[in-house]
Amino acid sequence: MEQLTRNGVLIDDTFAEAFGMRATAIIITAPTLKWARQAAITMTGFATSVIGCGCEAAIDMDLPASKTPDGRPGCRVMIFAMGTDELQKQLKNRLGQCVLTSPGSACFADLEGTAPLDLGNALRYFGDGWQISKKFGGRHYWRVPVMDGEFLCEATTGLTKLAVGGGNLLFLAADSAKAMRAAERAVAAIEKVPGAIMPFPGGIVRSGSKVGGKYKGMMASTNDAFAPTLRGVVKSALTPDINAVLEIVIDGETSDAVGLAMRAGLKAVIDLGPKRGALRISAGNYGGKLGKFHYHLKDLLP
Amino acid sequence: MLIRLTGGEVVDPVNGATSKRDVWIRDGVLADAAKGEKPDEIHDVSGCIVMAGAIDIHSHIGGGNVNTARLLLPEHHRAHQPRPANTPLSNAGWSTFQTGTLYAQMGFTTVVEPAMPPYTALHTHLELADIPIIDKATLAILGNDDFTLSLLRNNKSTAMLDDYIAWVVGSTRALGVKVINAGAAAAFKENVRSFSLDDVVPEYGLSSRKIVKSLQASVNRLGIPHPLHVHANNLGIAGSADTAAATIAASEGVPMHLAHLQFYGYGTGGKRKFSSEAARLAEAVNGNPDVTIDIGQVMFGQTVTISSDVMRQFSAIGNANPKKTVIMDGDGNGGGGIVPYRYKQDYYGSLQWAVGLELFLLIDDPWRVFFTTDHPNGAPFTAYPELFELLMSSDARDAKSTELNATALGMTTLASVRREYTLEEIAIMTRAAPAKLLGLKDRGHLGTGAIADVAVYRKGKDIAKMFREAALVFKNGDLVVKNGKVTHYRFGKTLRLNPPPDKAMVKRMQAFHEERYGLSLDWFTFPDSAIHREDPFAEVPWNS
Amino acid sequence: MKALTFSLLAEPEERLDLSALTPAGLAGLTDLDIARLRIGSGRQPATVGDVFKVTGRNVENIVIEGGSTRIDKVGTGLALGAIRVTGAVGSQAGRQMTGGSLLIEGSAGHHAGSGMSGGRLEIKGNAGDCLGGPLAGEITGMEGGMLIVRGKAGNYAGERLRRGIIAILRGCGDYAGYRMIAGTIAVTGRVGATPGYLMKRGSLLFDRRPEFLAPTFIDCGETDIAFSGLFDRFLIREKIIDRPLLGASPGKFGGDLAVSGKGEILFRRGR
Amino acid sequence: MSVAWVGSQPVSLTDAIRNAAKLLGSSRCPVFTLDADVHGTRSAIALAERLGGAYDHAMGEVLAREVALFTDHGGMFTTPGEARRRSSLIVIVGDIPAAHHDLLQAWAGSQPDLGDRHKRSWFHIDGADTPRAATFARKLKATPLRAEGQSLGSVLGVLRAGLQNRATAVSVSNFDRFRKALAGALFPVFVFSGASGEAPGLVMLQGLIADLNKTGRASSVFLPADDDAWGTALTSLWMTGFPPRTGFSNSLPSYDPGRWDIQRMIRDKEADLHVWMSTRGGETPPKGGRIALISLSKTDAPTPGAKVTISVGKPGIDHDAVSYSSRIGTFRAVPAGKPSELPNISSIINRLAEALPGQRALPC
Repeated sequence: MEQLTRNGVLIDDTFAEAFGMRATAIIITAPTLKWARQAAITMTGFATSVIGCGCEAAIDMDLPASKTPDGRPGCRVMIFAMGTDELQKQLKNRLGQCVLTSPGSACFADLEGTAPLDLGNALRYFGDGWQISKKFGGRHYWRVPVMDGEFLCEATTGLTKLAVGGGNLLFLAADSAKAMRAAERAVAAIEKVPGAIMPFPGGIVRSGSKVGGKYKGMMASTNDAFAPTLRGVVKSALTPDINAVLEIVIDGETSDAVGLAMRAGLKAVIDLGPKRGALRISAGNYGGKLGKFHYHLKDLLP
Repeated sequence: MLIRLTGGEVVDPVNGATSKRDVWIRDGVLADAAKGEKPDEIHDVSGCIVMAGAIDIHSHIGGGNVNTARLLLPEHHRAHQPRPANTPLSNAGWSTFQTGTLYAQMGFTTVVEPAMPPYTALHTHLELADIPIIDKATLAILGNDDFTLSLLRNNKSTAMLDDYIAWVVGSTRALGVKVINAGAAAAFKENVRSFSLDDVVPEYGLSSRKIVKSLQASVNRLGIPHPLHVHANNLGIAGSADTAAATIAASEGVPMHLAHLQFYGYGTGGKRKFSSEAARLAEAVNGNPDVTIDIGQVMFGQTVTISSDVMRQFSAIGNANPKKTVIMDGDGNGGGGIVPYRYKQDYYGSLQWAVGLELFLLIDDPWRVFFTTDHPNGAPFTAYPELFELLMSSDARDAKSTELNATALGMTTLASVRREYTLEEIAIMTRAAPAKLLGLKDRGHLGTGAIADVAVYRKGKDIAKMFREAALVFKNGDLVVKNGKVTHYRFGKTLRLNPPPDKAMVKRMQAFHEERYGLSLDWFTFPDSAIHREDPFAEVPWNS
Repeated sequence: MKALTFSLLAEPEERLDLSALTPAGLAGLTDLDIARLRIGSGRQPATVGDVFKVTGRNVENIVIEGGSTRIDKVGTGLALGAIRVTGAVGSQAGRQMTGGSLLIEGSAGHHAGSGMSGGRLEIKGNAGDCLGGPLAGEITGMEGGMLIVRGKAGNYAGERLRRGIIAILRGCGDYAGYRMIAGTIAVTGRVGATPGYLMKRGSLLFDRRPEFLAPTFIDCGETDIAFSGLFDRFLIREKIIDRPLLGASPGKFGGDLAVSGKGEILFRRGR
Repeated sequence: MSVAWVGSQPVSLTDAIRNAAKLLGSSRCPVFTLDADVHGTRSAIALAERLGGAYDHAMGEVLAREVALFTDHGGMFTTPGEARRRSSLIVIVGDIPAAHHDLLQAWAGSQPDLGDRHKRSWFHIDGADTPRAATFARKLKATPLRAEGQSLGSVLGVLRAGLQNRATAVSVSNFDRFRKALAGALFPVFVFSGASGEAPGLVMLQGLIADLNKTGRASSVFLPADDDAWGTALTSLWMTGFPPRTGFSNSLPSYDPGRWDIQRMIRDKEADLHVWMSTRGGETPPKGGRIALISLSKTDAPTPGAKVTISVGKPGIDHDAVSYSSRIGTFRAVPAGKPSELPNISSIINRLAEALPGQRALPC
């Protein structure tokens, strides 16, 4: 594989391969950012991969009080799934179990979209007849009485079919501490990109996978080519100086958001340099046969 | 005054086959051809149908409940379109003035208000007297009043019941007697919520059947020409066909008229437990020659239901559209309910529409089935022209059916019935038969000596248009309508029976009212002069 | 294109029905047609030409110059475009509007915005009774849109409101929100007696504790709710008010308990 | 004795008619204040129609409130006769006009003979705004239902909420007794009038009655604030389709209780001629607004300020009449109590119509 070098970091001339997804975005607010984030974190927990979680979700960004509909601090949350029905189901369940329940929370649509997804419409019946419908400014809200006041929730949010899931970067480093440092830099940079989320723990995934496995029923199994402990035992993608690899997976509201996120991540890790961070940066793909969206690292370099 | 209508096709089945002949009117009465005498007026009516003026036997055109409906619904006048311009007071939705005007324009010259509570007879007659052009008549309601029910409970003699009914008919200036959901209004006051033919009024221990049979027998004994006019129990309810069939069976060889049978044509079949039993009811009517019925056809759109059947109207409150109603627990036979309603072209509306038409078409004898929408309950009477078209054209029915709920129509026989009413049958159903039913020998036909109520319609392909705008209408020989517009206002009479009151009964009535209401009898009766018109009433003879 | 302008020549003798003077009603009419429109209703009914000088052409933008409490039904059924009246109007301004914008620079009579279902009606002066309410016999009030009164409103403001927003900035008379079904009425300033009487649902939002409340409204305390902030920001964004109406933790009364208790009166505390 | 005046000058009836017809013929917007029996009302409405005028009753303010209960809401009603015979529990709502006190006292002196036949018991719903009501209610030994400082409408609301077991901010005296009495009566009847209280309270009352009818029975007796005004409303309804405060514009009747409020029209100078009827005697036309006045009034002197005054008889006294009577809840033929030569209003109006250009008779 041809390689480029930036600031001493090797960049594989490869591409990340990503897929079309369905997605939505909402704003969760609360009396404090802490509780807005808590609701958001709870709602987006267990949402790393559609394979096992039904959806992929994370906080897109925090919002100051001046930028939210109700003038309280909040954050923007994105949820991605492979189909509309699954997205609706996940949204409804997570909203009901994690946001409705969270102290002081309120919830608003934050995506125009091409079709509506139920938000408060699905939850209003919790009000047992005491729910209040409000329509103004072209929007429709439900107010559901709860023990600390009211759960205010917009009736619907928007669905986009232009979302993309599976953008990724692989950071190959001399040791696990350096891999972690590189990945954390990338996460911090990508968090600033609107419309892109990283659904894995802290934005980082260590169990990169390949499609299928030797055991029946396994849809995915360990990416042995990138597992340093198997170097030499299997056909490895790792050179001897690499002892740890971490991956960042990116879902974006649009393909551009994924590209921008990868660009930001690349730049952060290149700026960090090989001594403190990654020696090499790569990306995962399936040979370009499965995903419609290809992000070539060389096109995204600073 | 001698008038000659020349060149028209005369449809007068009572007096012979349809033929082209002249019709002569002399001084308000139909006359033989005047030979060698020059008429004062000649009207060339070639290309036209000439019929007697039409008679509507069941149309709520005046009285307390109708007026309450006006009060409840000042915004409601669009239901009673069309509103022709520049005629005295005739444009006011459904004022008395407009009622007379619109009826006359369709060639109707006699209309019966079928529900007059005896205690509000004066109000009813004040309104009827203000309806211009046409003749009117009204039926006195009995069967829910304490006096009748007490007589029956106490097994008083039939003669006493006869005297009472004769007194009511005479003092209220009625043309006959109607019973409305017999006993139910009384039972409803004691919180009974459903009432069928063999249910019992708590206060009196009397079944509805007993009340109906007693009144029917009395009306027959008294020689009141119009048989007891029965509004049966369970109106509008799924399964009411059973009640109607039982009521028909209860006629037992004595004449009985069943009002608005369409509203009882419902079974409990189908997914919605609401189906057509019209074919079965038509069979029952065909097999009981003493029974006459009118339909109460439903047509689509906004209307208001007006009924003295207070129990039924109370149960309909939830379906009110717009949502406002008046429910009146009146004195004995008075009261009722005003419930606005919009017939939609949905399952229920479509089924009701079809049930009415099935009854029209499956009852064989046009002498025993009468043309009504139970105005305004099934539709305002202004919908009559469209209804004529549906009866006379199976194509028109098919065309309308395509707009309606197919599931509902699929549960009826309507599509398979291809009968089309002929003009002769229309003339029987809307002229000759009503006159016979009401005992009005002087009208309903064009024979010499009949009063000159004549409707002339311009023949055309558009049947509805033909009946909506009569080319000419004469009332008692006065030309009142030309080209579908009233050109001359006059006032007709209210037709009544006038039995001599039994002196003992009058005394009894005086005592009853003083004791029970604390008021003398003259609070409840009135002299003819109270109507403030010259000769407001015309007497109709009893059967001997 | 200059706005189609109707300049009132003098105070009319009779009440005038201006319901025909809307973009839809005037589209395609010649100057002569317009001048001949009958707007009076008495024994000798006046025409447009008798009462107004007409200039301009743009029917999408209509101006009525000069006002009179005798000009009724301005902007009836307005669906698109704009109508502005530089003075006062009579009753039923904006009756059954579905869209567009109607601006009354003076005061309006009874039944302004009666039965409107969309669009924006703004009255800079005061409004009479039954703001947005049904006419006699009708059973639905305002069903949508936005109705703003910068002055006072009379009694029965928002009667049978079903949807939409009414904002009144200098107080209103008795029975505000009478028989409300849903929707929102926001009032700054003094509110008369028994607001919300017979209300089924809906919100009455006040900038102060109501003085004369029916006893079928129950004090529900003061609770932090996100809705107050959301709605305050909306009113400010729409330039209806310039500072928050309710603020955080508004007080709440629930009612009308005689009907269902599902309606609410929210009010700003501390005033 | 004079029966007609032009200004303050006695004239012949014919001269007065001619003068009045002239005023009517040239009026741009004549308005009619009605106060007559059915037949006087019929004629007056017919004349108003011919002249493109508008009409209201002399008691138009309270009549409009009563009419509004029906046009805007409806309700459940029964007749005085049925209440007397069937109701063992009568609830007086607010202030009942003195004209109806005899009727209620007659009920108090009788026993129901239908239904539960219990001895009649009485309650009285009282409001801070109906201070005169209590005195009469005490005569009937009615148990008061009231709450300190609360209006009738508020008390009605509290009762309605309480009967549905909902909380309220205040409580009403004797509520438990009331609830028990309702449960024990087969056909409780609430008696009210348009003068009982404000219009919303009447709607609340009907809501309360509707609630009671979900499982049991209850109804109301409507005793109009003024029987003649109610009779005029009923007559107007069949003649034009509308209750009063109706005007004729472009020859079509239109109903608008604001627009055709005659007193407002006079005040705002929209009307230019006022035809004022007063058959009760001893009344003066309402003050305010100075437009030409034709007075058709039971009087033996010219009406102050009237251009033409014609003396007419009082229906049911000077001549036979047909009037609404709340004793029976419908119209009643009333023979002249003290027949006199004074003409009835209907005949005067018909003469006015015939003296107008065109000289056509009225349809009634």
